[in-house]
Amino acid sequence: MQLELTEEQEALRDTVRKFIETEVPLTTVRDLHGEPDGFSKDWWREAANLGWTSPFVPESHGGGTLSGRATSDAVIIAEEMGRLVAPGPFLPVNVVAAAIARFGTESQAEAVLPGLAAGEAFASWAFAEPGDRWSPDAFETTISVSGDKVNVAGEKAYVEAAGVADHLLVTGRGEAGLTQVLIPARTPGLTIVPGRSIDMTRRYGRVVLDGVELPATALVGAAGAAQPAVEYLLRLALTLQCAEMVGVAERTLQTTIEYGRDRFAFGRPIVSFQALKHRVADMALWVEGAKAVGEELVRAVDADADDAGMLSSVAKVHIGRRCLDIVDDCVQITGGVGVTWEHDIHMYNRRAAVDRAMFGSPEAHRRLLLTHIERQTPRGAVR
Amino acid sequence: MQLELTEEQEALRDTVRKFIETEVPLTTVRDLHGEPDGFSKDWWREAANLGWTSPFVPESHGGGTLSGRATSDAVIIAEEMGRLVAPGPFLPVNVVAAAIARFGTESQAEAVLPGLAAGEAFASWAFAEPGDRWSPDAFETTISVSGDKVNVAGEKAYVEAAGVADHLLVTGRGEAGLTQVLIPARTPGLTIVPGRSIDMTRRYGRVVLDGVELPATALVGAAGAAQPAVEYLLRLALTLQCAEMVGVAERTLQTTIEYGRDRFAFGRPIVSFQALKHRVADMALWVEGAKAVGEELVRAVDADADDAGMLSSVAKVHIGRRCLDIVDDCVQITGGVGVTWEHDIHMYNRRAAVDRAMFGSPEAHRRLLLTHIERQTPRGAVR
Amino acid sequence: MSADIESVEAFTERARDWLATNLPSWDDELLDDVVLQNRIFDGGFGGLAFPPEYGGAGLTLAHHKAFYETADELDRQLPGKYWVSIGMVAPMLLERASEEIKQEFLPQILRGDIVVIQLLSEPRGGSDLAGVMTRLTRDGDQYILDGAKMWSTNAYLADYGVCLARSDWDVPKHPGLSMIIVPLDRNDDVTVRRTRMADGQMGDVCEEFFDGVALPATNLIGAEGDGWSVAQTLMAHERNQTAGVGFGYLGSGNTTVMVVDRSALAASLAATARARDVLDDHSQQLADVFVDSIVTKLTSARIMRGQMLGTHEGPWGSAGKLLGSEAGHRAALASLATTGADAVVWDGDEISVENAGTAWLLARSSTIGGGTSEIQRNIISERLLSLPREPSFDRELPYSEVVRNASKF
Amino acid sequence: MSADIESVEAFTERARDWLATNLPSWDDELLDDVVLQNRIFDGGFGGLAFPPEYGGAGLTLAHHKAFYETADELDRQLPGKYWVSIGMVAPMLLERASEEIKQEFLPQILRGDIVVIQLLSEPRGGSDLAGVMTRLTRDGDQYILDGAKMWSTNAYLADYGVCLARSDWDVPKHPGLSMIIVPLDRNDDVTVRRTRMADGQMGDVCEEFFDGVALPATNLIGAEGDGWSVAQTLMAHERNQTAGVGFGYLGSGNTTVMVVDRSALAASLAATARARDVLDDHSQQLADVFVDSIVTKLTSARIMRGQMLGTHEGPWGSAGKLLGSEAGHRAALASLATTGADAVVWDGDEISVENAGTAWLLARSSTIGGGTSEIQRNIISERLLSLPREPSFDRELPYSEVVRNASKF
Repeated sequence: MQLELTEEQEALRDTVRKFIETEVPLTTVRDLHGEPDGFSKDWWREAANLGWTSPFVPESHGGGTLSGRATSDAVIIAEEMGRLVAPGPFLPVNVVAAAIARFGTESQAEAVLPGLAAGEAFASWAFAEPGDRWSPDAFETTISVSGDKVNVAGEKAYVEAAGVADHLLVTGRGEAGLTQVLIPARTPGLTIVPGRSIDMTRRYGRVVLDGVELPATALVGAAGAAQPAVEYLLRLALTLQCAEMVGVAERTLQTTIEYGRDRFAFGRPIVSFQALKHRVADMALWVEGAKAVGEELVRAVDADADDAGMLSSVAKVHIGRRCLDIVDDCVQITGGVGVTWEHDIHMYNRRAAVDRAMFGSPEAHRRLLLTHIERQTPRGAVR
Repeated sequence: MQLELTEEQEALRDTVRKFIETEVPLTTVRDLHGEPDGFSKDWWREAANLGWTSPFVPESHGGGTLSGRATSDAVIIAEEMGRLVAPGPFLPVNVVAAAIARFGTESQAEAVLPGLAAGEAFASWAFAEPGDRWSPDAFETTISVSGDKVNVAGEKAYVEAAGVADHLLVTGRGEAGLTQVLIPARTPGLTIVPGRSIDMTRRYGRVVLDGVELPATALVGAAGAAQPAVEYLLRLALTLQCAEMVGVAERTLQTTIEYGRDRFAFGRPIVSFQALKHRVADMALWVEGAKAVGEELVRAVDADADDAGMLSSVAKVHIGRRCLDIVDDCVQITGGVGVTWEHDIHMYNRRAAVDRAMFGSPEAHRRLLLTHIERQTPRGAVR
Repeated sequence: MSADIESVEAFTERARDWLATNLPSWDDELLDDVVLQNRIFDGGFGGLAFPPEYGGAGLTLAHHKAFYETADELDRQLPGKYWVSIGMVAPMLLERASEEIKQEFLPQILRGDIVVIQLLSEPRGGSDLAGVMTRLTRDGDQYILDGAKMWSTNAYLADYGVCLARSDWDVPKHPGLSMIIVPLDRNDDVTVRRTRMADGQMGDVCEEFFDGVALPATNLIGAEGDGWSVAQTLMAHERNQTAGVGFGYLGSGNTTVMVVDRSALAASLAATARARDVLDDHSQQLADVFVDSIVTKLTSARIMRGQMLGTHEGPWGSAGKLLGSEAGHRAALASLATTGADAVVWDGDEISVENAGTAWLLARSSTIGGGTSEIQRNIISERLLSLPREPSFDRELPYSEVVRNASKF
Repeated sequence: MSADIESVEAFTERARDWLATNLPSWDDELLDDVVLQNRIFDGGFGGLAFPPEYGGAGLTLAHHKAFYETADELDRQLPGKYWVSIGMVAPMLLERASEEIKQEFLPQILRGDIVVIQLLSEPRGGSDLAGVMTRLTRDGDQYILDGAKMWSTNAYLADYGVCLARSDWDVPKHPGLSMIIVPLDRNDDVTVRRTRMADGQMGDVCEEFFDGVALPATNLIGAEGDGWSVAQTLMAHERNQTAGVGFGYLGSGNTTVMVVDRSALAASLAATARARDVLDDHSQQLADVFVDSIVTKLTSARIMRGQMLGTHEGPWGSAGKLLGSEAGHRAALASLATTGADAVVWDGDEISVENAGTAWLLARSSTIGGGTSEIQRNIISERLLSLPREPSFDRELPYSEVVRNASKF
């Protein structure tokens, strides 16, 4: 996705690709469909050793970046995961790591980051709420501070890898505004309702918080001051998700083109038919566009640029829509076997559909963009 | 558009087609672009003699239907007008004729209908208001009855053929609700601001009503009781408009296919390229769908069926969208000359764009349909 | 047919009485398909338009239609598994098979004692039905069948298949094909596998592998080289079946319906979106689901009227198929989009298929199965609009050469 | 080039001084294009990368680029009418024309005293540029030109055109073409007509008719039969021009820009829709206008970076053209839809072109001109993705036979 990689980043990409191809190829992804967690913890420890959990963790806590740009490093892995719809809680662990490293206290960092970096512990962000609510304005979960205690009550949904998480970063509303708190998974009053998704390996859970009481040291950042952190984490999550979708889309298109070269109808390969060629050309441009907006988003997130929020929505609209469009049309091009279990493309369709929905649909992000659009200077008078 | 025509209706279709081809062929339409009214009154009198203004006028006043179904007769003419983007205030004259015949008093009918039927007089419906407002709920024009006087104030926009109209049927709000009144064009306080449109021959005007006072006999139907009349007239207008768009779309597609058979690139006719063939196939189905929903709407309007309102919106959404899509893709298929003045297709593009906008855009009608959709029984529970 | 057969009116009355007495209603306990079909046949209502010498009743298609219409009118249970066997294969055999085959097979098929399905498509085949690669090799007075078939509806419950195979590689594509009857219950050299679909569930379609299956030459339907012509007879009955006319009309649950009323779906999605306060983001798309549904339904009805009037002859069936299946696909996408995260995630450890996400995985089934949308667009543009045909690379040459050329295209 | 030419840095300083003194800024009164170009040439800055023997300055493309960049940096007026003549035709002549032609034409072109444009497309031609039907017939030591050309940018203000014509009908398509110089100011046998566009306004493009125009054989560019190769040289310079590189880069107002920032358009449409309380009906579409604009801009920038890095070589220019022009078309439709009746109706007796409806009439110009979207998709699929080429019906046979066959296709 990123045109300019450092030598170290290129090496990372190659290592990650090889590791996924060897350790969790598509046959393994099929097997993991039957496993409760959807991934193996031993394998995750190996992935962590290769740096999957490093980018957002400071060196002092067992992490480190290759390029000095944590997001730029991380999306390399995300994109490769998309290419082979790899398992593992990459997004939630890295988002929570980034949250703690950047907004947490030093003692939180010491307590949490080394375990995450080593692949020994797991974490997830309990962000959205039931009813497909991804906008913090609509959240009902409360985080109330009284003295040195924090009380949390509410319900969080679509929490990736909630079932294995040791730490949950919970976003809620406090008296003073948006507040975040880090809750150990085995805290009284916290119940995780396990869930599945249509993705082969990705598991989600609902987190019910009823009478959870924590020490004030559990707060991540000051009470009521979490708005910037939440915005940053949402952008980061969208960036990783979009990079994954770029991998999904590009790989699906490549595979389908190869498939179509090798299938013959009416005495010619099916990809030689102009109606397909024109659709494939459009899809190739959508992929290129996805990469272009994806890498610009990476730049903006790493630089905390003013346009990062806008770009994260633009990326989600374009990539969330086109990635699914591409997989969908590739199913059509593949023909009958494309709707069977035996062919791999349904695994890509599953990942694309899940990624489309999580952290807000393209439709929801178009709505967000309108606010931005209405702040622009209109061109000319409209009658 | 209608699969089953009576013999008399088939004869009408053939006569209308021949009359348009002879009297107002596309070369004439080009010439009329420069004329203030966009049509010739002498020609209109001939058209009226052929029955263009008859369907909604009772025989007693110089009109009459062929089939007993006035709308079914009228759409035959509208569709043929679309085929050659013919000029003339067909829609406004017939809509006002229908309004007076059905909702007016006998003395209004005597005063107005014979002139309209004979093609000697003109009328138009001053319905919408500035700012693209087509929903009566948003109207600000007031029609107040006090004693035997009626006062009208407000502004009406997009009034077709306002410049030649002898009578204007004005829709407004009275104390008791939606009210309609028939105003002679030369009434004090009524000003017509002439306007043009991108259509070659279709002229529109803005009607400013400032201190217009009329006798109570100008009311069409009782004050405050015009809701059913307005709904009927809107459905009728949409029906005529959709029939015209069917003619526009079908003719444009036919012409473009013929053009593409005759143009060669890379040693073959351009319509032999699969990418074009597939688009043409889709367009042919859109036309067929337009006819199917168009004729069902005709049936519903003639029968005053409960589903007529819903069908008029469905028709406007499908036909309003697809007619323009078809003309637009036909421009693309035609290539360079398709964007020149010399080629006829821009005249179809103009008519299609004007019809799309008038009486509510497809977007606005989708919004109207939502109300209908939400009254349906949902299927199953949605989580 | 002689002129003195029972009138349709009289027949309908007789059928009505019999149906009311002998077949349970759909509200009663459900009977096995075989029991139902045996009962219909034994009651004299099996194969109504087939000649008596093949187990039929010697009546006409009008009687056939009246029987199934009356059954639906009375809400009687009808078997569901015979639509290929009785609706498509049996009338093809009647037209094309040898006297021996007709005498042996038709009575058993019509009574529902055996099921015969069609073996046409192949795993690597795609849209080019005549590009069959399954080999049929003559060996004395028998043939040897080698290859694989796919998308064979109901093969998992069938006893036989009629199989399209290539018997001659040295002649062009179409004349190199033959049609032959194959038993499907042979364990050693025939394998029948139900196809698992993208949603993880088993489909009604199957894949079959033939490994040197020896078949008597008398199993041929028509002569060697007649295969494509016989296949076209089969496909004509398939189109009738889809359209609900002719032999293929077997009453409720036995037609492949592409045109679906989606107004209730639009309503339920609108209710969800309104409850979540996001209706404005989805309103245009949801209205289009509704509009699509109305327009598709009306277009389909118009085409049927036109077929009766003679204005819509020829391949208009492709139009209905294309419209209905593409509208279904758009509705599936609208469901996925509107339902958001709840379309793809649910509570519990179990795999669920009751969600818009899982439905999405199969949303392309109808735009692929029964002829892809691309094939329908070819048919519409070439046969309905008379646009030039695609350049042909496979009609003149020996098929072995076509295959060689294709890989070098 | 000798190594002792002026360094780009030194040149830039010299150009900066000269520009500041000799060319007015865009805020000053506007000078005629000819005056501007004469002044540039006479100042020693015309044809910077052309050899001195043809009126050039004998410097390099780096100097050329520096000059125009500096002019834009200083906001100096630059002429607008020479982008075909100086940006595309002149470098083609330098590469391909005879010594005589170069000596005669290049100094006049570079000084701006004459304008030479290209005559390639034809009225019935469409996307197949090499399918030229204009006839060039040898007659002793001259040629006779008969036919018509279309879409010739700036022909109405040009003195000459370089014209692609068919000089041999008995050989295949490409080798039957020749390129020749034609004077356009001849009243009797050459007609130049500016093309009136769908909006009723005159375009920059023209149509030309050639009725037995006698031309000296020395007007040929390259040999007879070299026409297609010469045309490709021209088109390479056209691509450079569009991309703003090489000889084609002539500073502000002289590149054909397809990638446009439409965020302000989206904002104005949103403001209209909000004022009318219909924003919810248009919000998704308007957001897409904005998204399209950002994605297209970023993709175009990425492709340019990739061209420099070597990752995006070859026909990636087609990608930018396709993306930008299709996004523009969608934006025009969104404008039409959002503005509603006010897009198509206005007050007054006069014809107005300042409305979304009139803009819509030209919305396809950019998806057709400069190679249709269909041609771009062919190029992308065949040359970028290496998908099989369309079957050829015009490459091997004599062109007269190709034309005959096409009409029987």
